[in-house]
Amino acid sequence: MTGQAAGFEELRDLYQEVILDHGRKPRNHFRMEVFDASARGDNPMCGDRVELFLALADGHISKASFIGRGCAISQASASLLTELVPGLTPDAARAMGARLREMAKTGARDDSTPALERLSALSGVHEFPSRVKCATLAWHALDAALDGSKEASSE
Amino acid sequence: MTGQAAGFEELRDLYQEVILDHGRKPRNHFRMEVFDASARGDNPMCGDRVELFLALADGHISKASFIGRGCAISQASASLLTELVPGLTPDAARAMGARLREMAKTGARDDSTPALERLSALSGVHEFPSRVKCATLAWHALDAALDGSKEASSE
Amino acid sequence: MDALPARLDVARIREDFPILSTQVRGKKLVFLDSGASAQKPRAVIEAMTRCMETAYANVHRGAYHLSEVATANFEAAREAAQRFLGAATPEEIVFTRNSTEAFNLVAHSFGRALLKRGQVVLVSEMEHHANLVPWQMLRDAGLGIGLRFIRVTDAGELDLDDYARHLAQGDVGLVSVTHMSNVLGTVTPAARIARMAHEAGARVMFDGSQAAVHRAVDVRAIDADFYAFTGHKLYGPTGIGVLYGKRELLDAMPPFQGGGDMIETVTLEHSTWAAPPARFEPGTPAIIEAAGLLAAIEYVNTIGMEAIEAHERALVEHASATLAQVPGLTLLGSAQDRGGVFAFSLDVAHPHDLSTFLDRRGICVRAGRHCAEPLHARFGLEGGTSRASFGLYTTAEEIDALAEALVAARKFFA
Amino acid sequence: MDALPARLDVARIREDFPILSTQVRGKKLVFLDSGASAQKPRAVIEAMTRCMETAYANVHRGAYHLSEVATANFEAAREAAQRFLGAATPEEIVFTRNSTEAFNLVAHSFGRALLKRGQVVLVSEMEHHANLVPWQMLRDAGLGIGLRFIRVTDAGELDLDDYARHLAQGDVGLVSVTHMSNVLGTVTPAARIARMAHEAGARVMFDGSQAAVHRAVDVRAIDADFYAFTGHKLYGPTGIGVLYGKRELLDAMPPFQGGGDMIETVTLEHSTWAAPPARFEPGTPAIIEAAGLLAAIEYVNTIGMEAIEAHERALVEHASATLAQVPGLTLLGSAQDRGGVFAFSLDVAHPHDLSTFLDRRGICVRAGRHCAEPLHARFGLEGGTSRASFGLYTTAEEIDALAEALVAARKFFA
Ligand SMILES: Cc1ncc(COP(=O)(O)O)c(C=O)c1O
Ligand SMILES: Cc1ncc(COP(=O)(O)O)c(C=O)c1O
Repeated sequence: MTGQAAGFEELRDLYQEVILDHGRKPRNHFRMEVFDASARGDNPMCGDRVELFLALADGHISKASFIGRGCAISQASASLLTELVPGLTPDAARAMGARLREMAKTGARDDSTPALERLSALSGVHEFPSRVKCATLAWHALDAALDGSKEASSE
Repeated sequence: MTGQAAGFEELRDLYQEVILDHGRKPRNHFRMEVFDASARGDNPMCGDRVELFLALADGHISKASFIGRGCAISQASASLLTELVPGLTPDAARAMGARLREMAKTGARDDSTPALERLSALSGVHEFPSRVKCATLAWHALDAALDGSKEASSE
Repeated sequence: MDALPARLDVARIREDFPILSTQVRGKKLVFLDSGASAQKPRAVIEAMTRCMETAYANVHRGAYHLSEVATANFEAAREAAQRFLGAATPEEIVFTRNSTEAFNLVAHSFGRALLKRGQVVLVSEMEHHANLVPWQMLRDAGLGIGLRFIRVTDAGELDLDDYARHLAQGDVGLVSVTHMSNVLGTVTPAARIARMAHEAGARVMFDGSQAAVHRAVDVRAIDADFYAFTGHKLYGPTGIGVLYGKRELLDAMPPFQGGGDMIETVTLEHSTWAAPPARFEPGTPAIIEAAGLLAAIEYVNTIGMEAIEAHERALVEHASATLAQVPGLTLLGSAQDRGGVFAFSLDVAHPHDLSTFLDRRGICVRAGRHCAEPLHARFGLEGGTSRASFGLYTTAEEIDALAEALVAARKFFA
Repeated sequence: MDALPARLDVARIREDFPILSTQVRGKKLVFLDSGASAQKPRAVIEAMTRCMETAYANVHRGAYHLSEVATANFEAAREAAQRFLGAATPEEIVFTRNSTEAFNLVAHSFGRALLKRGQVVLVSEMEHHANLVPWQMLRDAGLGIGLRFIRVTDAGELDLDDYARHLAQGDVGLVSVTHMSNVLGTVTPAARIARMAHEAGARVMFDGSQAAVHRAVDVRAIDADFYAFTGHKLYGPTGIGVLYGKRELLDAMPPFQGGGDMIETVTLEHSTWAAPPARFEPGTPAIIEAAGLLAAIEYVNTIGMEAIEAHERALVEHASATLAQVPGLTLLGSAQDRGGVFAFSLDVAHPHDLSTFLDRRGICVRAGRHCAEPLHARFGLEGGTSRASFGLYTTAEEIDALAEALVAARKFFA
């Protein structure tokens, strides 16, 4: 079973425990009744979907939730998003999305803040080109919601 | 000049003197004023064209003429046709066309009659697949004229 | 390999496919995505190389030897396709880019010119998008042509009663259905479908993209009006597909695209069309690809479609039994007559995650909706499925490797 | 070879093309039909082989490594085409089957959706059928779109005064003209043509099938709205062509053909379209051909388009001088700015007979009307012409061999 173990180890870079955990039990997974911004992200290739809801107060994101379907990566990424963006200004939230996209592309972790450290769990996708979109889908939806448009596509 | 001479010799199988002669000075090359059957043959690939006119009397072809443009082979073949089919019944003329098509395909001469012997000058095309249509164009037009249709295509 | 018939020497066949002996990240390649596109045997690669190194020129255009040779080779590919499908004459074979283009060609040319206002096109719920979207576009072209759908049963078979009901409405001009589903593996009763269509006065087209790879096809025995397949799934190159059409239909159809080589005469103002198949092949055709397709057809002919089919039947039996043992796995479709395509869901893992997991073991399967979104919706699987599909080089061991890996994936993701 | 600039080592380049060292009926091959289709360098053949032997899978569809690699290679070809044409983004590059399909795509998609009733398409008298017949079909589609023709001067140049007069009528929606004639060799002033079109509110498309092979092209410098070329003339494989379209135009255009990979979502009833270029590339694309095209672009880039152009200018000069000495020969066209394509008539021999004669000496030239019947009619040459056309591997000696053979042919046929 060395082969298998090896396979598992390699895959742990991508499927870190935090990812599997958020993938299995996504946080803030509900349709918000009253919200200030919302957008849907679709990845037509694999059918992944994330619908994101944001409540805003005093120029900050006060609450975030999502519904959707898809792979562990896309759902975990959305789940993490809903935990990490409350308290941020729209610009700061966007900047966090930009950091995530860069990690997903380069694989470089960013441990400079606790939030980015948690997000760095997603950096493992950079080895899997076809999965990068899964990790970034929710963050595209975030941009779209903040821009006031209704749809985002990770394509 | 051995190379050139060799080239010339090989080509003499295709361009026999009778072909070159008929090609240069096509016989019966005029538009008939009064005719009983006529059809046009076109080879769209190279632009060759033969328009054939037939006069019929007592169930025989009494006269044949053509106008057209094209390569030496197509014009010589049409010219030979106008000399060979007068006096034949439509069926015999068709049969002659069928023999020509076979020669053009197989390269086998047929010296069983003086008429077929003359036609055998065209058997050389069989080595040049793209030229077979040139040799048979007028004969397709003959079939079309006898069938009463207006156009023939060698394709 | 006990499940396989002796007459197909798969080990030897695998040696014909250079890519099958390569490794993926240090693992043996287990390629189970032949339904998306098959790998190429050396014979195909060499035929394309030979074409470019010794016999290349544009076809149908030159009076010189090299062009004559190129033209003869190109037309030899057409004749091979003719015999492969059992068509009456080579003129009934139109080369397209792929299957997709064949449907677009028929939708534009037959659909716009020969279907009448008020008539409908009938497709099934299990069609690949290639056999759906062109008909949607035809419907939306404002010509008054409709589009309806034959139901698929829970087992994944064509609902023939529903089909009969549609035909009974008397407005069906064309039936276009798959000969083998690329998701369910279902092989449809083509001859019967054609007979029913013809009795109702409709024409019938088959999507043979999958079927032609797995079964011997005889378009005249089926009495198909149109039949399409695609070179790259038949171990041939990309860039070439085949549309069979009955001569009298092709003759009656206007061209789809315009350009060189499809015309008889051209003036600035007007053009007249060449006879089929040239009418439907504008511009420089897929010359190098035709050489590859010819080699591919010769390759499967040499092995024999019966042997290929028998091998596949054995694989299907083996896979059905083996996958049934994987806990948490649900197979999509359970048709009586099926080919080597298995779509499935695993309870604890999303298809995309599963693909990534399997890939790390060198196992290639597809994840997604396999260009058959409506079918996935029909089965409530909007999120997609995983799909393993077989080629003539697939072994029982590879299926075993997949099953083992699925069990491991369950441990990993659960 | 004194007429050729030192920087292009033609002897070495010829070694890259396996077919150039083959013989035709015992004679050295003198291939002067590159304008119809060019020969392939080893780099292209090997890239296609490598694709099939090591990196083949369907693209855009698989989440596994092999498919990721295949997809990356495919998209690398798009980026190479983008840089080759000077396009702003790879999304502006649509892969087609050939140039012909590019015109059909624009005629169907842009023509039907974005041209308005009463508008006309303006082409010239020297167009290849690929840039004529699709517009005739659009005109005849009953949408009220017209078609007019820019005159060609006796020298074989675009009559810019006539062009201006057409534009002044205010109804031109699209100008579609060649960037280099495949018969006359004429290179047209693309930037000026585009500027004039834009000033008149029209869009402009260029047929770069010949030009892109012989000159460095920069679609942004020209300010082309659409630009098309075809892989097989650029030393690449058949089965792949390139359509450049400005992003905002492609974005506004509906799809031409429907199928897999060009959609965003599909239900039985409706589909929504993917963004360009996917919107215009339904079904499995030319994966192996893209590998070949990438290699072809890299090949010409390595040699350098400037060096290629300089070599060609030298050949053109040499051919003009040499052919002028052949008694009884008439050249078609005498444009100031011209590329390496020479159509001609010989007084005593029909082009078809001449082809056969030359072929026996290993010399390949084309005979006929070169898919430009209206142009031949314009010059009163309905019977066609002979055409010699050059590639980057063509030598002055080959042109000399042609000239000698023409003199001999005159003796033979006279
Ligand atoms: C000027 C020109 N336009 C268009 C074409 C058509 O190219 P293709 O046959 O590859 O579509 C050609 C070549 O045949 C050409 O020379
Ligand atoms: C059943 C079926 N139809 C049509 C297609 C389309 O084939 P292509 O992409 O070669 O046009 C496919 C494969 O993708 C298929 O499996």
